[in-house]
Amino acid sequence: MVTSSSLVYLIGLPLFGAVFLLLIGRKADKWGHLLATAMSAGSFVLGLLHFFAMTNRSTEDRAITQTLFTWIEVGTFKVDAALLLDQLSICFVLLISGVGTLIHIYSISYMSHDENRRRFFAYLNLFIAAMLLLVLGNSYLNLYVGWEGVGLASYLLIGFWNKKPAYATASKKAFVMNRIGDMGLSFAIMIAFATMGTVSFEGVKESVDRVGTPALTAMGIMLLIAAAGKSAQFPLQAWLGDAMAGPTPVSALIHAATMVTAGVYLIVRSNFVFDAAPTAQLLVVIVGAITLIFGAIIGMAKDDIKKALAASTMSQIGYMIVGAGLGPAGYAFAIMHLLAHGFFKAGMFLGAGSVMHGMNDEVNMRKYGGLRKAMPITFITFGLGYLAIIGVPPFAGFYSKDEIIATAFNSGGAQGIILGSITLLGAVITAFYMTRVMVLTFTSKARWDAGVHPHESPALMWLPMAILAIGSVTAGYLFTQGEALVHWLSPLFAKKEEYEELLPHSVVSILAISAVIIGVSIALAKYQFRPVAAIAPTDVSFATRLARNDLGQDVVNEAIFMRPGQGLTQGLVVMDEKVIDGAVRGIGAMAVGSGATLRRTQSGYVRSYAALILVGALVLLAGIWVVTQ
Amino acid sequence: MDPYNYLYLAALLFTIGAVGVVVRRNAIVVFMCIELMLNAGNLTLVTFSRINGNLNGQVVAFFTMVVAACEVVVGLAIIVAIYRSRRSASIDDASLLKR
Amino acid sequence: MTLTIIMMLPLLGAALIALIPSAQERLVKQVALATTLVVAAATLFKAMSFDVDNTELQFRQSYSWIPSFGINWGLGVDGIALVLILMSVILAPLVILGGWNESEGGRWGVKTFYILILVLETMVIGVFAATDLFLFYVFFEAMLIPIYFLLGGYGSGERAAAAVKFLLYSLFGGLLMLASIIGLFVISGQNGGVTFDITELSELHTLMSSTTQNILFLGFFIAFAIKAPLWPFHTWLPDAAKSGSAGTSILLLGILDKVGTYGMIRFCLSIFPDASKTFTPVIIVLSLISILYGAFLAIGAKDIKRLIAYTSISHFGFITLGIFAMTTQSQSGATLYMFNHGFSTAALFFVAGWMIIRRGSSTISDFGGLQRVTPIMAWSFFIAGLSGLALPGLSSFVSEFLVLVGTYTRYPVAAIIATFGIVLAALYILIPVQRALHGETTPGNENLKDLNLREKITIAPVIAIIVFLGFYPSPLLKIINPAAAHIVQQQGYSDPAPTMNGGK
Amino acid sequence: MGTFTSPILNYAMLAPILVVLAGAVVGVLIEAFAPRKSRASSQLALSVFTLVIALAALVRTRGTYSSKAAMNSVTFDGAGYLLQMAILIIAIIAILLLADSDKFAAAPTAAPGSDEEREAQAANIRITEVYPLTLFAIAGMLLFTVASDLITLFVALEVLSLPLYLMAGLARRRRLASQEAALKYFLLGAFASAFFLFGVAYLYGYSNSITFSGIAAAITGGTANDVFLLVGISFVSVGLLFKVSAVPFHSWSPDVYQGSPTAVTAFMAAATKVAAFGAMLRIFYVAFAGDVWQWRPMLTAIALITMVFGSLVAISQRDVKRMLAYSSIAHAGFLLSGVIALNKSGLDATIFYLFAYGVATVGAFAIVSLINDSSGEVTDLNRWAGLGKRSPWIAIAFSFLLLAFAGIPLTSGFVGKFSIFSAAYESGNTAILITGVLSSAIAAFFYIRVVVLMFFKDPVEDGTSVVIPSIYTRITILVSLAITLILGVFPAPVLDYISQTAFFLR
Repeated sequence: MVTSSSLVYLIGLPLFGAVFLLLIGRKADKWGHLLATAMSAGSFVLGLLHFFAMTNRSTEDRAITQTLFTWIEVGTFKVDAALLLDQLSICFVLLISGVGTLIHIYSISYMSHDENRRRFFAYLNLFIAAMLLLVLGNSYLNLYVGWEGVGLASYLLIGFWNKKPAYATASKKAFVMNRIGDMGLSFAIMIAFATMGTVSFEGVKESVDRVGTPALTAMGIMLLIAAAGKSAQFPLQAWLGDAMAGPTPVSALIHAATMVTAGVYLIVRSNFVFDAAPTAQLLVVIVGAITLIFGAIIGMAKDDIKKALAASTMSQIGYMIVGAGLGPAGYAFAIMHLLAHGFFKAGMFLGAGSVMHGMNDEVNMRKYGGLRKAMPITFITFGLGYLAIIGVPPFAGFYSKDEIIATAFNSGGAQGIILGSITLLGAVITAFYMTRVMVLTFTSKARWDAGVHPHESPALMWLPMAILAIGSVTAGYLFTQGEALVHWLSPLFAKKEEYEELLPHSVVSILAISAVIIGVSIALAKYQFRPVAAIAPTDVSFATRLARNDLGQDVVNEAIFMRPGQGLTQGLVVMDEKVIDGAVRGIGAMAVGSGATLRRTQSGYVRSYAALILVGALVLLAGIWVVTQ
Repeated sequence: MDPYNYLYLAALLFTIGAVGVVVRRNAIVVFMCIELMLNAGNLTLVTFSRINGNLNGQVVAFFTMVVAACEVVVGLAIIVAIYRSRRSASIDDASLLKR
Repeated sequence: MTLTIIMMLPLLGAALIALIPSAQERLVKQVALATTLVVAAATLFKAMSFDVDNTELQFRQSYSWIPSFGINWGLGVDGIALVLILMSVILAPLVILGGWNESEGGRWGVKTFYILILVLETMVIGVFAATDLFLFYVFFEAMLIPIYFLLGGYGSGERAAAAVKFLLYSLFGGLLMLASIIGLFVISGQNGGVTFDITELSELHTLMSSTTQNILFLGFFIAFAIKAPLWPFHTWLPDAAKSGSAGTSILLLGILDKVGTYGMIRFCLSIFPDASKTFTPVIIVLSLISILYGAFLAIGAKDIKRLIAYTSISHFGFITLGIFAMTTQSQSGATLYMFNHGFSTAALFFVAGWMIIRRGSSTISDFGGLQRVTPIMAWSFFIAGLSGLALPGLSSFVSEFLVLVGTYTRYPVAAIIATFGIVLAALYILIPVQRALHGETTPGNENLKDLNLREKITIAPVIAIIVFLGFYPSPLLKIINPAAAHIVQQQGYSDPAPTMNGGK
Repeated sequence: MGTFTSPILNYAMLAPILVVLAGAVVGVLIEAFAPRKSRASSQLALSVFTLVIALAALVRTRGTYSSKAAMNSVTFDGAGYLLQMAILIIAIIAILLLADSDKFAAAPTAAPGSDEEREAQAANIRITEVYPLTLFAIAGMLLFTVASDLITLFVALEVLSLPLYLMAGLARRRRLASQEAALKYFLLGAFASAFFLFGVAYLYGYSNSITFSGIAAAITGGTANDVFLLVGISFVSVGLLFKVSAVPFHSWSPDVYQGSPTAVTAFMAAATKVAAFGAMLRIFYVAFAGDVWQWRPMLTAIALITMVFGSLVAISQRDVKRMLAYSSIAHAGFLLSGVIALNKSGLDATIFYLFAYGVATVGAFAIVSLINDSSGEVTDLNRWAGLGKRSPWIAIAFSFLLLAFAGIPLTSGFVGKFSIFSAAYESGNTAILITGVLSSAIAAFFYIRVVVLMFFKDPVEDGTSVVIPSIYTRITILVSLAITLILGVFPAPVLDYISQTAFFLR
């Protein structure tokens, strides 16, 4: 395999930026953000160079590696610190550094009033570095480092305004729930080492055919748990909503475009494991499907624009997971949807940010309305993203989602029909809630609070939005031109077995489009042509209320994990004090007590002493007598 | 007559002495009881000397008497001293030191 | 430069200090610092000439001490001992520097404090370097005295009580061990000449009945389990840590407790291989309990130093697990873990100590919003915490993962249970981080001072080591691996091969 | 009637004992004729001189062993040699404590608080009889360790006991307590020796001989009446166990230790233990060895009870002298395990332990005698609080000795414990090993309590102070510290010497 010596700089530049800015401190407040942006842009350019270099190489030796040093070597457990850039990772590299750079630029203006902007950019760089390591590591353990690295970055960024206790808690919640996922990843790695004696991707790929299905199934499930943790998939989805506590650019970059899609990357990267473990694969699909609907439903009820978008992210990733769960047929489409989503969702988040920027950080969409005129650019860019996500041809979302739905239908048998209809239903709901967002924010009547004077954001902010908008318009088309992306990625995956189509592609497309139309029209009917209450109505159906509290996900978690955990903790604290330490102290007290008691034998009277001696003598005599007999 | 009877007698005397030490309060009496025990010892020695048919036992008995005499000297000295300070020869009064 | 000489250097420094008039406290401190630095330098220099490929004990020295009992002044190190000695001598000067003013609050003034610390350093080196069981025991017990006075004399709060608790616990363990040592001594005497040389003792087990071996093993193990400390012998640790000064706590948790886990490797395993096998299940269960139990109590802890103590209990659970899982990965991992734990605990205690000095309280809820008031201190605490929760990229991750992966290959269930510890770790670190560093600045903290130069100089190398070893642990692993592997195969174990058919 | 042949005596070997006796007699003469003023100094000089001479005389006899020195009634062998040496060394450092003779009653015979006493004290009269008494006791001890027939044993026992009874009553302050101590010690001692004598009688009856070798022969012969033997062994043991204060024959020691003048207590606690255990070793190793299976179980039981009892009760003591008394009971238990071991290493270990423990004990009591207030010694532990602040060196010294008692490494106590327990285990006695270790753990508890008191409690201002030690006391303390340390760090020479030398002529 071709080796390279420049891969490390992809990670090195932003890493340097992060460390440097954190160490140097306030001195860099003036220009820190510029450096950070430069670093991110730098690795984007580097990524592009690598990309072109790669396209010029023949298919079989497109992947290149760089081995830096032996990281851990104990006995047969040998892990190099090595990077792997192949057709899959390059997509992510470009997405991460590209979108990342745009968001850096956006943030320069968005965070300009924050005294800690330098630190913010340092964190952003740290995230870029970690995320790149995640997608470039050539073994599960290297990936693990990036995996927790992005977790850390997201923790720092969610809690960036940790002065507010709720935000601090949100960041903690995110990290801990991610750790549960990480646990899954560790298990997967342990299984890999125990069964195959290696943890590198090629190593595992080569050995899968010699490993029994149970082990692979276990490993697959563990990987799925990991993915669920990172990508906010059911049942580990609860953190994503709260994660919106972070500054909006963070939500755009980490909790929409890149980090949350790491789970999809992990599954696609481990395609060889899942292909060999159908059960695990099925579970992947199921988890994806559940989350897809779950997120969508929540999305319908949220009035907080960021939370609504977060819910939609959850559901869109559901689509990707479903795609990834469909095996060789779906991997490419999962990635396609992922990239497309990267564009339009990031764009919409930035749009949301820009709206908040103009509305004094108001997030409640019921307080918006009629912003179409106030912020035309935001409206247009957001709108393009909107068209993309609901899947209106020829926007990006259409192609990718369409493909996934088709593959779902064609995945055969009952599963196919169920999956297909779920994905289709998802499409309907998506169309509905996104339209709702659109309407409430831009096209309905203004419901602003007094003293709010919405205005268009500065160029530094709308420029990135515009670029992303273009992306969301064109991406789908580009990817599908002659199945460009599919061909690009195909060498990594097993041949997809030919299946008889349940529905011809055209039919699926028609279904999808009609789904969109249904969703949109309901939403329009409900919000565009009827006045919207500025205060959320409370006399709503139980279902709505349920959806508003995220289908009770937190309630469940608290009931099942937090409270019992706290109870256990308190119990153990008491036990440690009373029982264990008590026992120790008890032994001491016993010794003292018995001493005090025996002490009484010392009465001070000669005669009692004499009696003692006499008795002693007799006992001694008797004792020896007994022994003798 | 069977010399063993003397052993029983001696044992009896010894027991009387021992019990006396335990039950009596007056220091002098207690002391006498101890002397009684010593003499029980002597008697035993002499008896065995008779049974075994050599003189060692009797020699020991002589030594014992001397020793007993010394004990009397020391003992009386102590008892008198304590009597002078406490105006009583009851050994139960002397119980400052305890526990 | 022999081990003996290195060992004696701190004593020399102590003697020097004794000669300095008590008035010149500055000078005393400087001499103490200089001494420890010299020792560290000397040890590092010595370590250069350590032959990593040789699994035998190296730098051996042996002089007859009490011939009639076959007792020698026997010193020597293998990779494991060397690493632990390095840890100790590197931490010592940092402790002195970090706790520059700790000695003032004490009962007996500055001189005594540093004399005690230096004496302790000698004994620590001795206890890790001893190749003679009796010599080891002598250091093992004698070590208690200086740390006892450090705890009781220079701590805070219920220091005297805590010190006594610690001492009694340890003495009890020590005496149990003494009983076993006597047993070994007699048995060795009955089989061709009394000896205390561990290499000779390690051949003795063939002559022991399994019952004898089990009983003697327990004597040793309980002593070490108390030192380490392993659940349920741990209750002395939180009290000691709470009332000890930061420096003392580092010496205690960071260095002295390692004697327990080190003893398990050096003595329990090598002298009683069969008994070790017999008890492995029990011990593994105990370590698992320690891991989770310590974690939960850390989560529930209100006092920052108690919290650190409980996290250590959890970590010692990992170490013990690694030791008895008996794979090269877990074994090396355990030793590396000891080293890393030394530094991450040191970092935590340093910062915690500075926080406490500034705030005058060790209750977590008294802090808050420090990140804005004292950013550098907050960051140091945060990084120390991250290494406490074994974040990949920091040293403790490598060791923890080695332990887990090594354990998994032999005892999957145990490894799985242990892994839950990493979630709890996230909680017990992030909860105090949130309470102390985030949120509103609680009243009374508004004008705390950030770290001064001395404190920065102290914490910097610690964090540097933590990060460096996180990315490049090989230098240490090179030293540890041969020794660890040697122990594993000495126990008659070999790593489980990959289970796939035709596994490589 | 056989003709009387005068006994042949080997004076060279008897010299140590004779020298000490002679010194004692001279001392009495001094009391009788020398003027009051010069007595104190001359008595001290005389005693020390005597003891040194005796030691020299003893050393001269090294290597020459015989049981014929006085017609089989005493046996000079390696063990005896070592024990006598131990006694003499301990005696020398202990007798220096007597020099601070303002610790002793001006007129012991006078009633406390009587005019007579007041005058005597006003005249600053110092009684010096204590020196000859001590010398007599020492002579008795020396004899006790080498006596190899029952008469000599009994006589020696009395010779060493009677002076001690008197010395116990000589305290200058707290006279009543002191006299009470004397009375108790005397009555119980006499009581015990009555048992002893009775036992002697039965041993004679059993074996038709009064020499140890004769008894041993009779036991190995095994024809005679076992009942006699059994009564004999048990009652003789009672007498000896009383002297070593093993439970349940211990009850005198706390009271006597507390009541007696501290200097006397030091001497008594250290030297008497050596002598009594010396005799015990000899009689059990030489005379009763053949019968071990009969007496070992009971003695083991006593040893175990003694260890545990001593340690437990010591915990709850408030008076330092009583605490040391109970700790000495516990140590008696440890020492017993050496006797029971009945093997060479047991013998060596016991002798080493005796010496180490004796020396440390003298040192400890010497330090106790330094803690004073206006009304004399302060033995209430609570008033020792904060000693570490007031006079660190004394506190450190005392702690060091306590650590030695507790058996912490690098002190003589540790080597002693190690060797004696290993001897016990070697003789297959696991119970002793385990119980011993556990009771050491308990013991550590109260030794440490004192350390805590001295170092971690703040001083109470109640006039408790440390008197500047006289040169003599200082020597005593330093010597005992030095020996305790040396035996802890470099025990090898002593251990080797003992193991080469110690044996019993049978």
